[in-house]
Amino acid sequence: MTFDTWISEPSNWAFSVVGLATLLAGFRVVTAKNVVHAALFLVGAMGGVAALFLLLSAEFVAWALVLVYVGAVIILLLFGIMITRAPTGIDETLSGDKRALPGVLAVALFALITWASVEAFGDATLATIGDPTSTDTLGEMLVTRFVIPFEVVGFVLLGALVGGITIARRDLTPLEEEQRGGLA
Amino acid sequence: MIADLLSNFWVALVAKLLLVALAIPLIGMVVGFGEMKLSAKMQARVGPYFAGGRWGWAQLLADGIKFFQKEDLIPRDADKPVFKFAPVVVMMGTVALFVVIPWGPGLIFRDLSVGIFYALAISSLTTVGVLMAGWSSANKYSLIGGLRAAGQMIAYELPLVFSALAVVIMAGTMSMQGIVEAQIEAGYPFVILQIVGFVIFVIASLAELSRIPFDLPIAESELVMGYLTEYSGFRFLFFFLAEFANMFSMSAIAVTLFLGGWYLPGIPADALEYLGPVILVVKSLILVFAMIWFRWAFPRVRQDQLQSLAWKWLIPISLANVILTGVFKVVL
Amino acid sequence: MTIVQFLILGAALFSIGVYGLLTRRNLVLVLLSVELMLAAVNLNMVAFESLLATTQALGQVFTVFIITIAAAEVGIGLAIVILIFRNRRSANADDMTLMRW
Amino acid sequence: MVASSLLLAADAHFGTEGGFFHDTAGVMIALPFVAFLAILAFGKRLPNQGGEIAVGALAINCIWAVAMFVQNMVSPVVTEYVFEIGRIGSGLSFELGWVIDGLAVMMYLLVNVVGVLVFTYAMGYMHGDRRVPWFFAAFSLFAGAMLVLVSAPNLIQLILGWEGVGVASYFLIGFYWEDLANVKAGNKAFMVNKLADVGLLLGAAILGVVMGTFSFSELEHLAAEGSAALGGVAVTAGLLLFFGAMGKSAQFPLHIWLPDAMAGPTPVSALMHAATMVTGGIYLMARTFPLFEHLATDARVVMVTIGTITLFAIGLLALVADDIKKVLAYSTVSQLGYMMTAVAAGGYTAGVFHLFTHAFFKALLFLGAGSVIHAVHSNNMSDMGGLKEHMPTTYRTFVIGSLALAGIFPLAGFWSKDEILATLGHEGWTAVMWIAIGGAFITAFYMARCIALTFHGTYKGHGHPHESPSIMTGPLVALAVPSVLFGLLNIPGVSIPGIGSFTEWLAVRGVPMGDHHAESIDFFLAGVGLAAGVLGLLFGWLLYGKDKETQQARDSFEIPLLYPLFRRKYFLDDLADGITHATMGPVARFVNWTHTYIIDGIVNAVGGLMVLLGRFVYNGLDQRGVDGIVNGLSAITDGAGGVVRKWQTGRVQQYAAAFVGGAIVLAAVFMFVI
Repeated sequence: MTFDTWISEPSNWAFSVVGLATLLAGFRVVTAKNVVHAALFLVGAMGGVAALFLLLSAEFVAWALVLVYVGAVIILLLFGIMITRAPTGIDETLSGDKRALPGVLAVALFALITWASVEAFGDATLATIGDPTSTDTLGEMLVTRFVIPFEVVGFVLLGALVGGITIARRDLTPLEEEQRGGLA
Repeated sequence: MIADLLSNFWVALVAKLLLVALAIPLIGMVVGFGEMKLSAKMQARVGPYFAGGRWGWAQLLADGIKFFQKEDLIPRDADKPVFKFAPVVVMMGTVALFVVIPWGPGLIFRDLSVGIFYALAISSLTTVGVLMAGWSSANKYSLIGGLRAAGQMIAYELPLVFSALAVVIMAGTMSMQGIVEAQIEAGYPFVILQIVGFVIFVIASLAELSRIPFDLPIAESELVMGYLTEYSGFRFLFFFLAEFANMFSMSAIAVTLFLGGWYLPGIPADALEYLGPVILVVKSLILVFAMIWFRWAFPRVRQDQLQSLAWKWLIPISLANVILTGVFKVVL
Repeated sequence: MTIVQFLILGAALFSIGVYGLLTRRNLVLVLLSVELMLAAVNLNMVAFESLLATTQALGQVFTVFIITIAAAEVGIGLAIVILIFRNRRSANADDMTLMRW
Repeated sequence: MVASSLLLAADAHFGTEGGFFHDTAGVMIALPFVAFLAILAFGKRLPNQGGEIAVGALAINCIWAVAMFVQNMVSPVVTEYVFEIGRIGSGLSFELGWVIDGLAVMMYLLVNVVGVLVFTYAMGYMHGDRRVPWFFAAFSLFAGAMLVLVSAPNLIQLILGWEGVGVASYFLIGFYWEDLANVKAGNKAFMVNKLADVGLLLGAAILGVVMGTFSFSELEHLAAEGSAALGGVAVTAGLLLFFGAMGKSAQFPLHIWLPDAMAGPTPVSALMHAATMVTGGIYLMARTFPLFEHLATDARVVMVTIGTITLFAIGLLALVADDIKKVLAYSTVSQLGYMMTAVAAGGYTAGVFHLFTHAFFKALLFLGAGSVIHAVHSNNMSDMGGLKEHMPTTYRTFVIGSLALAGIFPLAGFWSKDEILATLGHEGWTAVMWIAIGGAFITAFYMARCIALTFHGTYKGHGHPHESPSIMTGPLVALAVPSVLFGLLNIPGVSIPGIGSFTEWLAVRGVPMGDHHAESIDFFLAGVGLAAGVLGLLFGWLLYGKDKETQQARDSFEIPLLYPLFRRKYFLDDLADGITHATMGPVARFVNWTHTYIIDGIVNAVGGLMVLLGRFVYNGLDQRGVDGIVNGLSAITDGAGGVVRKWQTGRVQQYAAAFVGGAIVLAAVFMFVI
């Protein structure tokens, strides 16, 4: 497939724009010199990924990504960042000074995966773009074929919930415990 | 003629953009004006009186113009890009919410198959904006306000989702139009069986909107103006409008989920084409009125009360409601 | 659209995440990088599903699982970061060398 | 469902249809567990911190125990109630349930009656202590596990109860876990028991796999029929089971945990290490008696030898202990040796009868000791003395217990010990019999010493001791009665009309136990045994009756003059303790113990030689040889670690980088090379 035919497809324009934006946002996530900016760029990157999901007509997952990431994860991270006293302005110590090796590793990884993908799939085109996958199908899969993983994930979440509370909880001083009256 | 024009993608796009650009300030102003007058009434005051002649109807418009001509102040230590972008993000969340509100049969910007899910997902964007605003102002009141907003939002997101989930179970679809149609088909608005869910939804949306009694993020008496402290001029106006527009859109979603949306029994189907939006707006405004009413009826809660209400009461109750609804659905 | 364009985008996003994981000193930012990597994996999952066109939405099911696990991971990770910060007044990965010889 | 195995009991001369109490004995077994949960749930809120629940549960249990015991006297029944839990293949099934026969019913009575008395006592003893609810919860758990053990119709349930008892004892020994020594004692008890459990598990596995059944009644029948298949594995399996019993019943050399296990609260010692828990091993031997009687006869020599060493050598240690509970602990080990020797020598009735009587008077002694400790707040006899005036009830009951233990006519111990001696004589173990008589002498000796040091002379502790409250003295008096009377239940040749005798009760088993029952009292043996006891008491009284200021004064003045071996032994005991508790391996420990006893038992000179041998083993083999190897290995490891640890920078991201790099290389290899 030549580039001309590729770019003549409107969905590929959208892909190019959104993909580039996502990459840019992702790159800024790992290079931004302000923690909050990095987190906000992650919002952008996640939004980009969600848009790509929409392109792939995976509507439910796209909005699930937005709901979970924008609605919860990022808020939580920003919360954490602000609790750990994020200053406004530039902080040069956010990244380590040894960046050569990670850079080489990242490029090598990218080259490897790209090479493998091209080798394996060539220009195989995606089959179904159009009707969004119905949420019914997804839900039915979750409670039939994948019901065990589904339950396991539920337990993992519960464990994470309890574990998170336990870890982050500040131990009360004896005085405070007394004030709470025994069980606390 | 117009239909032909609208069938063109670009024309339709421009028309829709224009519509949104007009509708949101308009709705914001209606709600804002309502808040002014109603608050005045409830406190036995007069409220705006002169602007525009009768009832001071142009007061908010005048306010808006005043905001536009004010100097746009940005604190020296503020994180400028984030500071500037925050109102936009808030406004984005507000606008995006209007996409899935069904105004009438077939009258909807985009009837997503995951409509309500989309609405819940996108409404959290507002909180990111608030958090951005709070942090970037480089002001401790703002930061505390932003953090409070985030904590509040995380706590009340779950009851909101759960109570909507119960409706989704009842309707068997997440499409907003589908939910309205399910209520028409059932012959009763879901509020009858989902009264618990409705109450929780309203409480949780009050918290999401930071309205009294859950207005801790701005709490004038504690935090000056919370995350809005450092904003002025048209940026402040953005927040202001977004708040009022959000009040309306959350009410509209609540109406769609629980009160039958644009439908009213006894009105012929073809009349609904035109009366649908009116019915929806009237129903929503009733809810908006209730929200304004609450503002003068309840005192502000404390932070710990706010959190324990969500985690110890609303979430368990709404979970139980979901389970009950599921059982109900399966049994019938 | 071809599958390869999504795979390459995913690879790029994943590599960026790896780069961040290895260079960032602030623990919260390390967590962010991990999220980026997970998102890249999700993208691949959904793209493969489109390629295979299964009627069972397999890729999306896995994406849902990954999102869930990621949420759990962030919760725990953030709790640990806050705990570390509270105890050591620092959220830098370089300072966490207690487990060293 | 209940599968009452009628067939198994058909050839016995007893009924097979249980009454109400037999049908519902499962309630009795379950009740302590219910109490355990109830105490954990509500114990804190009750006025007695859960003690009332524990006592109540066991008091209700006593109804069953006594009813079944009486029924066993009047119209004996042998039956079992089993519920199948699971099955391997078609043959090997796992069942839970309960056994009704003479032995089991006797144990139910013992556990519940002694238990309820000790529990009642504990309500007084533990009053105001730390974690009282947990104490009673664990105590109930222990009683329940013991009931599971003794009610077991098969080896699997026995192991269940066995381990339950072990766990509960671990909880209770380490009850005061704030003190490291107590924790260590708990660990030691657990470890030693676990070591022994290996034997029990292997033995059970061999029997189960070879014979296709775990059921005691089936194994019993097979043994009585002289099954060839069972005969092939009998000695191995029997010895393995015996090894398990050695651990639980504290037989030499696995007795080491028991003296240390006195770290728990005294009621625990009374119930666990005197009356019930340690009897588990004896019970196992009695339960599987037909196996040893008919098939594993070769194993009995080993068992008798170990029992004899235990009864004599460990008894000697009680002579020099200062801790009153240690004296009683060593005495317990020694008495367990008697029981084991008796059962191993073929005296099923004799051994179990001694178990029965010993449970009462040893519980009495421990509770008495607890009462004293409660009063003077010290375990050491050097802090006591002259308590006779202050604690009259404790004194009287303690003396009764001591006399019973010393085998003075007509108290319980006299009859049971005499029975053992008679059995040993009849079965041809003459030498062992004489050692046992020597043991009786020692028993009397140290009990006399114990009484003299504790209750006579002048008080050397602090404060003013007072008699314990009646909730504690009550059980003492209640235990004194059986200590005096229960020996009369089994006078050789005498069967009380309408009641029968202990021998008859105990003979209620699925197959007849072929042990010998004397038709009349052997007056010569009884006389010798009694004389040994009286002489021991006299000797002890002469040595210790006179008051001395401190224990040290007695040992440095009185003992060396009259009996220099003791002082020597005392020194070696410390040495043994010190070295044993250090890093010495089992070999060194064996050598050490060996020479401790040879010196004590035979000659000073041989002892000296043994010291040299021990030192050689310690310095030559262990320190230079074994330790050399160990040190060499550790030096190598250390050196390697010094090099490798440089890689461990503690920086997670360096590890991650290495990981990513490795993954890339691996992936590349897979893609390009393979």
